[in-house]
Amino acid sequence: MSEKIGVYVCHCGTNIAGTVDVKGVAEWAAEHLKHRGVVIGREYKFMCSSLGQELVEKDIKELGLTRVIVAACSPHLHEKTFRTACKNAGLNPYLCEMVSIREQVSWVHTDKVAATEKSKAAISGGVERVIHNEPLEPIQVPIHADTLVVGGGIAGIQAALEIADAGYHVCLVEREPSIGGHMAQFDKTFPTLDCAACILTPKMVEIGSHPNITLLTWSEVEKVDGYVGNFKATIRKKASYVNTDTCTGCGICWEKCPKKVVDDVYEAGLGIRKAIYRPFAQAVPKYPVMDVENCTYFKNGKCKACQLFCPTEPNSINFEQKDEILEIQAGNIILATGYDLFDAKRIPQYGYGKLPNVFTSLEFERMCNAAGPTEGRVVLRDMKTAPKSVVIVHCVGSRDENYNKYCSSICCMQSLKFAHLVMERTGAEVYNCYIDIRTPSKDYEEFYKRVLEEGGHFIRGKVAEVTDSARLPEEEGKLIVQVEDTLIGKQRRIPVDMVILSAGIEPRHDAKEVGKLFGIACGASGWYTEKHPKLDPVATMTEGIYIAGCVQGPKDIPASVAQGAAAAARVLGKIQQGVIALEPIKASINETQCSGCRICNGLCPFNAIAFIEDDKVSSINPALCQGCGTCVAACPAGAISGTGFSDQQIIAQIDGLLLKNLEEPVAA
Amino acid sequence: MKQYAYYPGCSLESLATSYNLSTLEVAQKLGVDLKEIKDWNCCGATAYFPVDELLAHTLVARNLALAEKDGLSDFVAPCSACYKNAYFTNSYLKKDADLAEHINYALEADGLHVNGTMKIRHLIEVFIEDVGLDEIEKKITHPLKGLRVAPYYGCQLLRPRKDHENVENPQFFENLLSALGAESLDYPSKTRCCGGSLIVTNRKAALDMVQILLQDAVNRKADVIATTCPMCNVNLEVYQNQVNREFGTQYSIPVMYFTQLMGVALGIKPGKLGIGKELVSGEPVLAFAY
Amino acid sequence: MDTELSFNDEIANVMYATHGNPIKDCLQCGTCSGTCPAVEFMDHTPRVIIGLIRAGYKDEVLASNTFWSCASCYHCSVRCPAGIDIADMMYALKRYSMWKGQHQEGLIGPVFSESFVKMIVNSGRSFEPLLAPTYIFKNGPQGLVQEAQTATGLMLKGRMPLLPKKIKGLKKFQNMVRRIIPIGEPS
Amino acid sequence: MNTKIMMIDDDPDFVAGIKSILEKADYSVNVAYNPKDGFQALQAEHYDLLLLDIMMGRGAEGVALARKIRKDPKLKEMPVLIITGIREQIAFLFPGQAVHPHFVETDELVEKPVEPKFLLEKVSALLRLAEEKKSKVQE
Repeated sequence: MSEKIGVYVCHCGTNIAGTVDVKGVAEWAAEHLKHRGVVIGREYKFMCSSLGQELVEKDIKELGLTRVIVAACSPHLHEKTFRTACKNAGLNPYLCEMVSIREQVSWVHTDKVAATEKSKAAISGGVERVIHNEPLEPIQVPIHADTLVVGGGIAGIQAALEIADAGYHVCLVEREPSIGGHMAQFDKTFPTLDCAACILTPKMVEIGSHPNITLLTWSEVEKVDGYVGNFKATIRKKASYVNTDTCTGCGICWEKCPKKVVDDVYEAGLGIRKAIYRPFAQAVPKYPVMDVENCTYFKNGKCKACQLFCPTEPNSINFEQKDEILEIQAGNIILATGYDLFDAKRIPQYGYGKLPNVFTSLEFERMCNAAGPTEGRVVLRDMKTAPKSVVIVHCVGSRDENYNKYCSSICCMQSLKFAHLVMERTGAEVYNCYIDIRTPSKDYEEFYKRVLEEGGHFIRGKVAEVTDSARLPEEEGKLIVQVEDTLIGKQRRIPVDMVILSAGIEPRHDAKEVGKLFGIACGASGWYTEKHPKLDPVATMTEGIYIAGCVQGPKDIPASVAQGAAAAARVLGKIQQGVIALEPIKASINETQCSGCRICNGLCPFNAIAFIEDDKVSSINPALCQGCGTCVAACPAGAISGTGFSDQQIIAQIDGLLLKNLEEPVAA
Repeated sequence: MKQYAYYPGCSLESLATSYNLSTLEVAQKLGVDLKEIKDWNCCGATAYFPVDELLAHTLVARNLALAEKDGLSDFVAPCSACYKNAYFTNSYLKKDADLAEHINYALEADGLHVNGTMKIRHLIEVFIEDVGLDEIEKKITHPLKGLRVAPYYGCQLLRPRKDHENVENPQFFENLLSALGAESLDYPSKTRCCGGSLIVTNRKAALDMVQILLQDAVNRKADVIATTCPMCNVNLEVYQNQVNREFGTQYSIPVMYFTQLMGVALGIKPGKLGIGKELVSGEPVLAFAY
Repeated sequence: MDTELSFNDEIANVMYATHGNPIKDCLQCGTCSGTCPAVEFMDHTPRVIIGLIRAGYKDEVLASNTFWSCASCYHCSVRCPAGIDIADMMYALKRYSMWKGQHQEGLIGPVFSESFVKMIVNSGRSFEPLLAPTYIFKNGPQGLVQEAQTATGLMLKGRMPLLPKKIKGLKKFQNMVRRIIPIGEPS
Repeated sequence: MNTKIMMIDDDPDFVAGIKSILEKADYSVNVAYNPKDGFQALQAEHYDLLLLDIMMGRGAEGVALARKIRKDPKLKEMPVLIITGIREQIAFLFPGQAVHPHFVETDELVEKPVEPKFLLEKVSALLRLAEEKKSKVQE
């Protein structure tokens, strides 16, 4: 045996040492794996500390170690640390392996003796494996300096501006006719009650006029190829039937358009727009789009009022316009596609859609907005009567096994804001029916206090149902909210004029498909999975793809903005590096063994495998391959092997785990 | 013609005879062959479970076993409580092998065996899903034009199943009534419990629950409340005078089985449908059809 | 396995077969109580009963009329945001209290359950006319008058048979019951 | 000698009493409070004797469990002693009639409450019987 292997066993404080006899394990390895090349077995309190790393470096230099095993936490956390230490000491970093005896041993077992034995087996497996490791060199790829930001809500806007201001080009793609997202629909923002439009529109204007930003609204990403540093995105720019080179956004076209359409998107169904429309006054860009499904001309072949009255020369309305397909290059991508509002109709007992004066939170937001359908007046569905009493129902569709299990995190504060606005604008009695009031951010609790002081009523209880079935004279013509006031233990039937359902937020209906497009995954609740929930919240498991805002989970405006900026910082960091080193853990195909069956092509989650027609074999693009091993396992011919995960390595590791290596080998 | 295993349940032999009569008449008219299960036993309603749930399941399983023996695939109950019991015992038999084994050990003493292979149906489902509203509409000779009906689903027809079409706001009963030519009302308490299982044990609570249902029907100017369950029907109809006594009200609103309304619309003689056996006369309803 | 058993665990054991112990997931949100059509007639709301179980107030729970007032309409069960089958829990409590022979004075529920099941075991069928006397017995003369009026009305309409039905294979039926509840002489 | 006894009974008070009696007599006792946990425990470890309650969980589940044990090749030789309060619990169904061992294929059936001395006699008798049976098989 020519290798010299060092084995280092970490206490991790009591994390490991509390369950595993660390010293015993280190000694065992030095003694019983000596014949396999182990020349030293050490234990140390915290291997990841500088002193722990120095221990490894020193041994490499002094003992001439050729392989290193660190038995500690998971490689996910510290593989990089120890590989760097090896590199510093002149050893190829890929000759170092970690063995997880914390996540896979001490944290999951209570029996000390058995846990110690399991640690030994794991280390034995690691030793057998590392013997077969080969020195590898990371692949260097240049990074394209452009960034693609998908989604033009507040998170995407913030991210795009940060990057553009730093001097790099950004392409911002938005599905709707204007950027602004949900925030553009709100009137006031909690807890400071500043006007949403007043703080948002300057940013929107900046996006529209920024020399480093290409804004593609009314557009969707259809395909993404490539890999970190070198993405290529195919974008469909939907036909708006408006020539933006000549259009001045004067508004005559939608004034003259005879077709009225209920605006389900921006006005949440409360307001009317035309078939050619700009969603709201401050929209960026200012150009209108044509809603083909409702346009009289597209339906009947007659009308063209918009074109007739368009004052520009040449005429800006072009009924012949076609969708455009654009291809853009980007080094990094930020996904900020936001959320959908929970559909309150899914809880029939709350009466939304059936009882007219039950409103959703988004409807109420629009009603409060000075530019909205009621010009900021809080009124009943008849659009004139002000309510004298209002119940705000919390947790609609949230914290509920029947709908979404999670807390939507924004609804408490949103409901408190509603309570304030109702009292301010109508003087009505307001009841908040809640399970728990959650105000865990700066100045939020103070706002709760303020609403209490203003006379808002708070009932701790989840609303059971809202009906119009009156039992008492004072209930006639009212909505009756049935709820147990759990703090005083009373059943209450509260007759009110208006009910506002504080609906929760959900992942976009198409989040899963969109995630697939970009090669990222959704968690159990449907939000995109971040690389690490605490320490890497805006990166994803796919290099070069970042997430910001509500795509990652429910959050309010400050948190979305912070994430947008964080994602931008991560991207800027990457751009500044100029090149990126990719892990050399890759799969490769032995062409002579490949039968050309193409099974692997569709399986690759990173689209890294292509079929070469000329040679009738498949081939793996090493820059795209993430080394996941799916194709290796699937190949019926055994033609694919993964560096760092060869069959030989894995079989050796299994033998090691089974302690088949403990016998002295028979001398040849 | 498809044959169904028909489980009338105890109430249909006494308090709810008119439900049985109208069911058989309407089924015949619509070509639904209901074959009564031989020597069936009481399914236990809601009173077994407090004593021994294993016994409760066994008693239900006996009926299922009798139906299986006839080689039929669908078990039809007109009573919502019977239906719910059969539905759940049947699904537990499939899910819980130990339970199925033990119940079969008991059934063996009666020369029976249960597999849990029956499809459990409520009578209204058979009419709506198997016969179909179009087919029913075609056979209507006396549409119930202008008759304002409060469709009362009750509880156990819908619950505790969660997979059922919209447990909180179902529409199938309304659709059936529309097919009969009647006007189905938006009846706010249509899935609220009538207190059927409390009428003996907690009369005051049950009457209170009935009163709410009656008041809601009166508020909506209903001519009749239509029911899908003998328990609900008896509660709403037989105890109306006790409600009046208790609350000082003067309710006199007919309560009829959906099968009776169907029968009238299909032109079956009222007497054959058991109309006339009510304590609150159903006579006014007939005026709409004739 | 061998530690002190909490009241919560005891109840969980009575209902383990169907649902495990979801009582622990209760948020105390009150949806069940707000939904319950019989809540006005309960001395504790369903939510409070769950709270009492979790806090180990066995005597209070057993002395409560809550589960005997449950109409088994399952409205709470389908609405519970924690996925607790509350109606089923009420059955478990009824069972628990029947087996312990411990319940509030004067309740009809336990007596009714007894006589109902007894009747079925003895005849295979339930017979409504026989059920009424239980009620009258518990409610005194006033109940008798009301009941008699109703009963006469029903009798005249042919909805009140005088004789209870029995199933034909009663003997075998009872043997079947004895294989579940091992009481009585073997066949 | 460390004889291991398993007890499956849902009544914690009763369990505590019986357990202390048996432990004083030097038996080692494990407890499960529902049939599901009980059956799992019986499969995980060897026990010399089972004390089994009838009314548990959904109903008379002890009967079902006893039958299951008798069918299990590993457990069928284990002596089972039923201790039940079923008559108190639901005897109204068949008033005056005895709990009949015919319906529960076990070695012995006693009704609650149990005299400590009587219990210990029964337990040791059953253990002795099982021992004799075993040695007979070996011969």
